[in-house]
Amino acid sequence: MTNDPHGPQKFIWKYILSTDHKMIAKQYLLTGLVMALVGAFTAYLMRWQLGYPNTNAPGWGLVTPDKFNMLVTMHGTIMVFFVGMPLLVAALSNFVIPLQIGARDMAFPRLNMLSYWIFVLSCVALLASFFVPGGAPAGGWTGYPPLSASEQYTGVHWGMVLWITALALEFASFTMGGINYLATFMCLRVPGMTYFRVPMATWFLIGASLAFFFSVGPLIAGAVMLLLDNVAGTGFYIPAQGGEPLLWQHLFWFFGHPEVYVIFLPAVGCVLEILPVFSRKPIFGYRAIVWSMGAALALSYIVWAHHMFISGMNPRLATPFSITTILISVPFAVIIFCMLASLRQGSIRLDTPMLWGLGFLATFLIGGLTGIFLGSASADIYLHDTYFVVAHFHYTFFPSVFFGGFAGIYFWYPKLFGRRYNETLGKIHFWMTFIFFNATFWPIFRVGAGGMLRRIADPTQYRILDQFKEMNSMISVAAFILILGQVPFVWNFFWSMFRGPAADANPWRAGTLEWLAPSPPPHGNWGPGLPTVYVGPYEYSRPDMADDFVPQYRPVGVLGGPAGQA
Amino acid sequence: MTAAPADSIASDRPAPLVSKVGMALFIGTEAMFFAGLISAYLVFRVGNPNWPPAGQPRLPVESTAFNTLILLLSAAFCHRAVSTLRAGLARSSAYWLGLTAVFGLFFLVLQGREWIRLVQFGLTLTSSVYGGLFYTLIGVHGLHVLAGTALVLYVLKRSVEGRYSAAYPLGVELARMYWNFVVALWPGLYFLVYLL
Amino acid sequence: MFNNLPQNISTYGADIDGILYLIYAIVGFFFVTMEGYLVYAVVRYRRREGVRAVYQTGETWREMRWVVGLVAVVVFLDFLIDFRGADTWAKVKQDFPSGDVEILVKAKQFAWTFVYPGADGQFDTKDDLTVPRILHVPVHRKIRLTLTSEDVIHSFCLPEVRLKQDILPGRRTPAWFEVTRTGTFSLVCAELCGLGHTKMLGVLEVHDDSGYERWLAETAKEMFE
Amino acid sequence: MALFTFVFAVVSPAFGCPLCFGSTPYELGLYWSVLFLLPVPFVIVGVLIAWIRRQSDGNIKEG
Repeated sequence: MTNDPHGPQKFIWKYILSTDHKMIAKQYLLTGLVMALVGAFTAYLMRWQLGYPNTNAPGWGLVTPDKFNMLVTMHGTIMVFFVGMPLLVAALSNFVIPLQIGARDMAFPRLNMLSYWIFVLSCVALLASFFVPGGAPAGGWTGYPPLSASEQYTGVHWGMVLWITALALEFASFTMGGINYLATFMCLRVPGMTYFRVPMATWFLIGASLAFFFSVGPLIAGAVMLLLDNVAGTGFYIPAQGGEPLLWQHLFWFFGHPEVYVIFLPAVGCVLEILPVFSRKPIFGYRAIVWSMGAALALSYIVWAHHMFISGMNPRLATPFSITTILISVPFAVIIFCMLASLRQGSIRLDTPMLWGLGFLATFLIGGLTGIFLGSASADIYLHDTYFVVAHFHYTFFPSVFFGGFAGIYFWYPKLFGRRYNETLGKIHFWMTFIFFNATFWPIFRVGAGGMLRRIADPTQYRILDQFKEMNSMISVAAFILILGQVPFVWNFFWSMFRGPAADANPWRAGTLEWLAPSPPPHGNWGPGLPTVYVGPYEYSRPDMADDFVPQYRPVGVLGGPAGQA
Repeated sequence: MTAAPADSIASDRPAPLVSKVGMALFIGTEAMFFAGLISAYLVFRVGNPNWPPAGQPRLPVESTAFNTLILLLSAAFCHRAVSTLRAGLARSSAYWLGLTAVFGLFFLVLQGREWIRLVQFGLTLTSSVYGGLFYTLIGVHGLHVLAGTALVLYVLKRSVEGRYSAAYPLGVELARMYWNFVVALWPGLYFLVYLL
Repeated sequence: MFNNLPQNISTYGADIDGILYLIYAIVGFFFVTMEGYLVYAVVRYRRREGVRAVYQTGETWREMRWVVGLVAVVVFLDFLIDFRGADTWAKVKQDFPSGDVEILVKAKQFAWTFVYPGADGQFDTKDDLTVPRILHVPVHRKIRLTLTSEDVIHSFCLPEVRLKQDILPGRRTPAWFEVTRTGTFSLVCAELCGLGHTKMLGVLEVHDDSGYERWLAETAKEMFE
Repeated sequence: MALFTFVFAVVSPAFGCPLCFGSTPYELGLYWSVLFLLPVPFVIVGVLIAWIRRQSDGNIKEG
């Protein structure tokens, strides 16, 4: 390493070019939260236009149709790739994986630092597209060509080029990250940390990296061709030049469905980590959950055409893809049943992380169940491209990124910063978010079922949507309050970082390894010697022990029970 | 695998297994990237009964076959570089590495010459999807050969500086992994693009 | 959730709505029971002094049996949905009946144009009728559409008919429907197609048989005189 | 592994079939492309796992 990790460090080495996985996690966390503000602002503008069509949005002005298309595109891109991925994949993986498996740092610390700075570069490239001539890309976050392949259709050239560049840089960054997480996981586990003693959060973060890893290649290939179409004048996607527009959808969704799991699995991992701690019970069906995750991953690679049911691909492909898609409900049913079973006969404490975890369970369930509508090809004939789809994926992404993400942030906050957050503010934040998230997106299901199409800039143009005028305004108001509801978090986050009461090493009395390290963990995490693991991660309330939990690092002789035998 | 290095922070040399796993994972994503490109190629190749399209030149099958041979030879040299190093012959290892790089560069030069001729015959990036695919797919592979050659040259430099030994052949081994991947791709691409 | 679907005016609309209601019933059952159990568990098993959680790992088949049972139910319902859905899908998108009326739909950035073959029943002849924006069709007749696009991907969507089909440029995409009721209905573009996407609206005008013939004759007269 | 086998046993025939329906070369192109891309991730993951196992053979202690 270039700098002495244990001596006093200069500002630049400590905060900017740090190779410490915990500092990089914090960098990702902050960057993701800042991007979330940008994403929230775009949501505000869109909701204003939909709730109060053709009036000036305070703080911006009139949202014209061209601006609306740009906002639609940027909102999707930012929220999925620049908020969800850094918060859930990068920040959590960086922080949690080494600590939970007992490593001192990532396998490749300098690559890790490089990965973060490439990510920053890609954020800059994406945001820059707002300011170049022609404006931001306006082809939807899915960027379907030919609309996105040529300037003549949208009037956007540089914005599009920057969009592709930003995505390419981001994927390069996350590929480096993914190599790090997977290699760390495979090679740096402490003695005793067998595969079936690995805590859930780490398993699911690794699952997310796997999902990302083997799906991103085809999208990069597609992006290279899209970039060439835009800058070099090739015609891969332009039928007039012999191209094939479906090719992009094919490559994009090949990545697109695993990408959903890239964002969703870490959230499930956090919640699975939190449930046993706050119900003082072992997680129910550890192995079943791990295998289900594997099955879901495998299935995620063979369902992508469900995004293309009515895209004009041969209709005979629809039924097999419909079957595989709906089959995905099976592994997730197992996981959710196991989560519910973990609560049964527990001793539940509703601290803030637990609230977020349960909130995730309650809301994500809706997202998962409504997915069955869209997995069915024939229901999709009507529902495709309506607000029903919008509501569905917000019910999957929002619980994942924000409920799951906040659960993780509150849960590990003492470990991240060495201080306690304010419990009351945390609960206010939760209830504001939970109530107004549902108030925002539940009506959107109804609006979608009523026939409102996504990505339309002005619902007053449509006769069938006249009945939804008030409902659209109500949704907008709920969305604005939802955004305002994040203020307690921002305050809590920064105030507690400096002024919160000091946290001890294991405030939640949890059994996994990260709670052995001091809060916050020093560079190198463990002091002179590495810990050794003796038992599974969730040994709570064992009847043969007086204490209500057995940490993984406590040698207790031979313990019975399947988790102990692994 | 459970035997973690005692302290990865204090160690200046990356642990061999971790680095190889990292390289293997990287090659995995690269393979998916090429799978995506090949998938795109298949859409057009299978989708068009007339291939190459009318008015577009045929590809130089024979000279590229020769070039394939060159690339395969370079992979064999690369293997020699590792096996001699493992046998403790660091100098001869450097010699084989040099030969690998030279053959890699030779492959690139020959490819470039063919490209110039093809452009003269009217096959350009924008002349048809055929041209676009050809230059994208083969060009991307060419970039990988270039990167591989750069990696081999870098390892060669370090080898000459005496940084590798039978006990620590990691850098050369990593270079070989990557070079093997790049070379192994080529016959597949050659078959798909030139012969099929 | 589905009590404000637009009115259904097509022969296969009821099938699609049937699938929606079927899934709604299944999903609704799971929603109520699972959310109900979640709330119940959180209330029932709140932390109380002196009560210890039960140690249960769920690693044995005995403990897992109810999960396995529920999953079997899920698999059964999945395939129920798949098979019901496959029939409807085949009806709407795969098995095209021979049409009583053939219409060519041309989409381009931000307008719909409809071409009727005219008296000779052939396209690309002199008596083709080209009509902007309004799609006129007779009621109770099988309408066979050929969808084409000049520039980008559009999506031909008739919400009341429950028909939606993306249109790929450079390709002729088939679609069909049969309407059961006369009147004026919506025709929209469902795929983001650029600046004027929102205003890419058309009208579906359903006539009775005599009204349709009359309209055809009048339009032909206007066009060729 | 059992699951992979299951998935392929059940699903692959379903995918194989559309091939015989694809009438125009245009449609065939996309089919082959889809068909090609379907197994690739599994093959790569399989190869990687096999490779890592071989690299670290004696070192693996868990099953």
